[in-house]
Amino acid sequence: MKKLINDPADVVAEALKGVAAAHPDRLRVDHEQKIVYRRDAPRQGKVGLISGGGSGHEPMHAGYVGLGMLDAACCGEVFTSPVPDQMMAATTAVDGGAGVLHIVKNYTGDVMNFEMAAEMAAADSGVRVESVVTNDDVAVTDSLYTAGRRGVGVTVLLEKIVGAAAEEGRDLDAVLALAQQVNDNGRSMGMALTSCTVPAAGTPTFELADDEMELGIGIHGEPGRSTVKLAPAREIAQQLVEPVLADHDFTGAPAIVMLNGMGGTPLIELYLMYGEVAQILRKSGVEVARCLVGNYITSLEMAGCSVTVLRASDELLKLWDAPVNTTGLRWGV
Amino acid sequence: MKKLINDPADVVAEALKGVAAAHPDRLRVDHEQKIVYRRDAPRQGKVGLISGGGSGHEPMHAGYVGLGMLDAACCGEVFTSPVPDQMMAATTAVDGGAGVLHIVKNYTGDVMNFEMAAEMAAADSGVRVESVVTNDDVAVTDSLYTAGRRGVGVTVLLEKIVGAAAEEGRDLDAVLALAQQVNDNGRSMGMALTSCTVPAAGTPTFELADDEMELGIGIHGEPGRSTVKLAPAREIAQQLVEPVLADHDFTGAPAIVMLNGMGGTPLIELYLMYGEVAQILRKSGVEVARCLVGNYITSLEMAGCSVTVLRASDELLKLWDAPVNTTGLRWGV
Amino acid sequence: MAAISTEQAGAWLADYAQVIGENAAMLTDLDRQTGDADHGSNMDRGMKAVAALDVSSFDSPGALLKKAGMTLVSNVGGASGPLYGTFFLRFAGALDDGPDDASGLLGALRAGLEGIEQRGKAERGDKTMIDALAPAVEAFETQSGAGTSAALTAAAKAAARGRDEATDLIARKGRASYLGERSKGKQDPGATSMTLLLESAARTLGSA
Amino acid sequence: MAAISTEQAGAWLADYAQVIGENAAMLTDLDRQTGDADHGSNMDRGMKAVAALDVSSFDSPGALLKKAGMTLVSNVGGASGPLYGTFFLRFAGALDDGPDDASGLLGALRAGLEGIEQRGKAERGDKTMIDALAPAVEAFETQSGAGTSAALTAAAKAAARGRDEATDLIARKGRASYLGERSKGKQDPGATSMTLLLESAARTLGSA
Ligand SMILES: Nc1ncnc2c1ncn2[C@@H]1O[C@H](COP(=O)(O)OP(=O)(O)O)[C@@H](O)[C@H]1O
Ligand SMILES: Nc1ncnc2c1ncn2[C@@H]1O[C@H](COP(=O)(O)OP(=O)(O)O)[C@@H](O)[C@H]1O
Ligand SMILES: [Mg+2]
Ligand SMILES: [Mg+2]
Ligand SMILES: [Mg+2]
Ligand SMILES: [Mg+2]
Repeated sequence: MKKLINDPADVVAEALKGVAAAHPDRLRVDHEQKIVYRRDAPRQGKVGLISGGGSGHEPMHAGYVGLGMLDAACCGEVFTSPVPDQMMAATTAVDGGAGVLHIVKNYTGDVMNFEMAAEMAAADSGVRVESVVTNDDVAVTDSLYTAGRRGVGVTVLLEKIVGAAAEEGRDLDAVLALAQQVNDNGRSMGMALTSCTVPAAGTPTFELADDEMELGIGIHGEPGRSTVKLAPAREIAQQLVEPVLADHDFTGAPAIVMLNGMGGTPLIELYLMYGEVAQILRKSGVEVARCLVGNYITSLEMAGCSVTVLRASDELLKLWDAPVNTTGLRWGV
Repeated sequence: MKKLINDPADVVAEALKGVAAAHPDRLRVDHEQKIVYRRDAPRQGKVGLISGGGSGHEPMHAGYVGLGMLDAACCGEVFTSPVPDQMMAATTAVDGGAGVLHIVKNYTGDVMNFEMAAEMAAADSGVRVESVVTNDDVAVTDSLYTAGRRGVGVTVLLEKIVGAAAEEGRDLDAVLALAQQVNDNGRSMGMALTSCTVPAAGTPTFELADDEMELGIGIHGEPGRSTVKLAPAREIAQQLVEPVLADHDFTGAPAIVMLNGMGGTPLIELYLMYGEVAQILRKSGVEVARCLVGNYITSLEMAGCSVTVLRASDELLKLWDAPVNTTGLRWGV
Repeated sequence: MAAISTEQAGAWLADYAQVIGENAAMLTDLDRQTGDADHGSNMDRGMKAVAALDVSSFDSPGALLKKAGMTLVSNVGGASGPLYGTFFLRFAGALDDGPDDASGLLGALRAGLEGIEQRGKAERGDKTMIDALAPAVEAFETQSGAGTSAALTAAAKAAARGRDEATDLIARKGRASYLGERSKGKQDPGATSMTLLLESAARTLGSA
Repeated sequence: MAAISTEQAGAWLADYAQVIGENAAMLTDLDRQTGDADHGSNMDRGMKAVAALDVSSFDSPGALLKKAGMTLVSNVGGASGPLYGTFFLRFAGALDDGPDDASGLLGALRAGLEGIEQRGKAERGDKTMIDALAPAVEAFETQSGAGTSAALTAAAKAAARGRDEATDLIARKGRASYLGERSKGKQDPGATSMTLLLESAARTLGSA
């Protein structure tokens, strides 16, 4: 295992030291609880937005804390959901009197830990908490006999859009409804060329031959739906976009598209892939109104990518374009 | 070789298709010549800024084209400097009557190709061209018996700062002098945990054992000064920062620091490294006024990082903070 | 008086913490094959925190085990944190409220199982830790007439059997469920750590 | 009339393009060891473009070789683009202006060498393509009394010797210079492609 780390047990804590050192102007870090706060949280009257999850997906979520996006991110160990104490503390800290929305990715661990936190918050602090669970991963086709679709790329788009709505002063019900709308209208599919190595484990999570790739992965280095033959970018784009388009109607509305890298794939390849994806979308009658190309929701150093498509609307585009000032996404300010 | 590509010969051309598809609002791409232009170039009365180099260093340079930074980037093949025809065409296209500055990284190929372009531009078009050659890499200690120090991280900071000055309307002499000042006051040092694979070559450029790392690398996947034992992040930070601080006085002035990833190292490790670097700088009396942590000047999928420190001033910080709207750096707009 | 003493509960936790430490790499490796390679480090982080509790400061086994459950919830994260945490919280409540014989322990085990089922919404056959715990509770019940020691030994054996039988199943809950058919033939990490818990109980609570 | 015909110049370029195609992987592999793994693909891209020129449309060997030089400059990039480009540009100028015997070819070769030296600011012993070309020009001069064919054969042999002798040197120019001591013992890619160029000349320009 070759990583820029000290002790594998300290990776998250030490990375947060770096985050605090790099962004004192925008962020405040609770090192004890491993929570990254927007410097000026809580904002009176604004719905508080918190998210969190295992670490190793950077810039998500800590990179999305700031004006126009999250108020706090709870950082778990690598690929391990945070604990309810963190969500409790963050909930209390960011509540500005308008309640708090928990943005949860649909993984058993995340859902259970956030659930416990919401139960405890309701009992202890009296803060009104609502939750949205993202589940946009079309690779999971069977949701009856599985833990259900995973929350992946749409989480990023949702945090941006819902963040803008909260910043605008919308109330918790409106923010929750919007979050649901975004989740319902977004789909993703991912693939990996290589596995990744969890620092504490020390060896790659799965093995792939030189001529194989993994299709339908999540974001935890877990193996995907199937191991298939390595293919040219053009075919990979097809294999990612087709199941996305088959699962939801993206025509007749502007779309927001994200071509996301899994952490170890260089930008030149991501742009090449975006070119292929854009061409397929064009041919399929999907009108791309906004796009992101880069590493936004990753699996440590995994090589690979995912495609997310969100059926938007003029309102969603307006919220998308609203100012955002986080370390991972920034514009308009 | 596992990459998200089609034919290795088409990587740059196809990546540029993706760039064009992703950013039609901000960029214009000449696919024939492989030049990425700022959408609204040429700007009358503004000094034109062009840079370029081999591809594989993304977001550099195409990711730095836009308001407040470059007017054009000439994209060579992977790790191969662009050809004079490209710089000629870009020079003519971005000249707004105030002359053009070529920002060149000190590599034999880049220097010679840009030199030929400047000679041709002077002869053919009458556009006044000046050049700055960046050479901030302290890993190259001997400049008499080598091709001289390589241009690495400072190039990014220079493009931002000089871009702001050009945007402000400063004339070519002033912009050139500023570029020299930035180059003279910046130093970098890099390391690699893994090599990278040039698509057309198909195999990794160098080999490293599991317990080795390469110290003093450039940005072309070329082996560095020495192969040394793999070390914890804390020691690596020391090995990078010490030669930088030994080469220039960074005390008594605000510093701009970049902790740059080589392309294959995830953000969590880069932040961890930044934490270590920040601590050493603090102990050494260097006051960090601004910083960047992320992938800014890369070597394809190489794992590793580099540290760049620039001795700034209030004026440089003001230019640093000025609005920039590129796909790789954006703030204030 | 509960079915076990505070000291016994303390011995159980200490023993389990040690066993988890010894088996962390193995558990993580199982999780590497069907999950995300963290089950061993998750459990180890949690049980190390539990092992640091001062047993002498608790005045009932339930109080100690409740604190252990809360400690797991607060330190583990992932799926196993809420699940093992809930197990101990419910176990603790039932234990202090229950009779001081084997049936008290049975009630506690059953409460723990129900807690996991409610929290995780999984059932037997989904290829989770339940596939070790549920048969263990049944076996304990069947053998509880023969005394706590015999019942716990039977429970541990049943857990191991359940864990092994689950290996052939297709996972329907948790991260392994994303693998579908590919999860078949892989041993479930949670069923494995649960078996270790029952084996540890058999070693430490047997004289109850 | 120049020292060689336009057809001969065309044959030289065609032969070199083919040889480069055959040796591109080898050249890139050498560059992998001391540089950035692109010398073979650089030269191949350039010579493929050169091979596409219509020889019959040029009315002097110098015109053809000048266009070849410009084509290399416009298509290769890196260090080798300007260097080989300059070589052919200068070679072409001297050839058309020079006498029609071996001394005309010598003058062209020397002009090419000087062009590379000026453009790259390197000298013999820096472990570059110059270490193959400079001894080749010398050998050609020594043998030029024996006729073009013998002189070219001697030049090609001297180039190969120079290339091999340079292997033991420490690079002082180009990318390999960053390796310092570590460049010792590695064969220089540019000296290798330059040797191929002179061997190709011996094959195709010999009857001049
Ligand atoms: N819904 C569930 N109900 C019961 N047990 C579950 C459930 N989901 C997962 N598990 C158990 O949790 C184990 C994985 O735990 P762990 O690896 O620590 O968490 P995570 O999956 O979040 O990384 C699985 O092996 C399985 O036994
Ligand atoms: N300054 C120089 N003068 C002469 N030849 C040089 C010089 N620098 C490099 N070379 C030659 O160029 C070769 C490398 O060419 P190439 O790999 O195509 O370019 P790059 O180094 O830009 O990737 C070297 O092997 C060497 O022979
Ligand atoms: Mg996990
Ligand atoms: Mg090169
Ligand atoms: Mg796990
Ligand atoms: Mg090269």
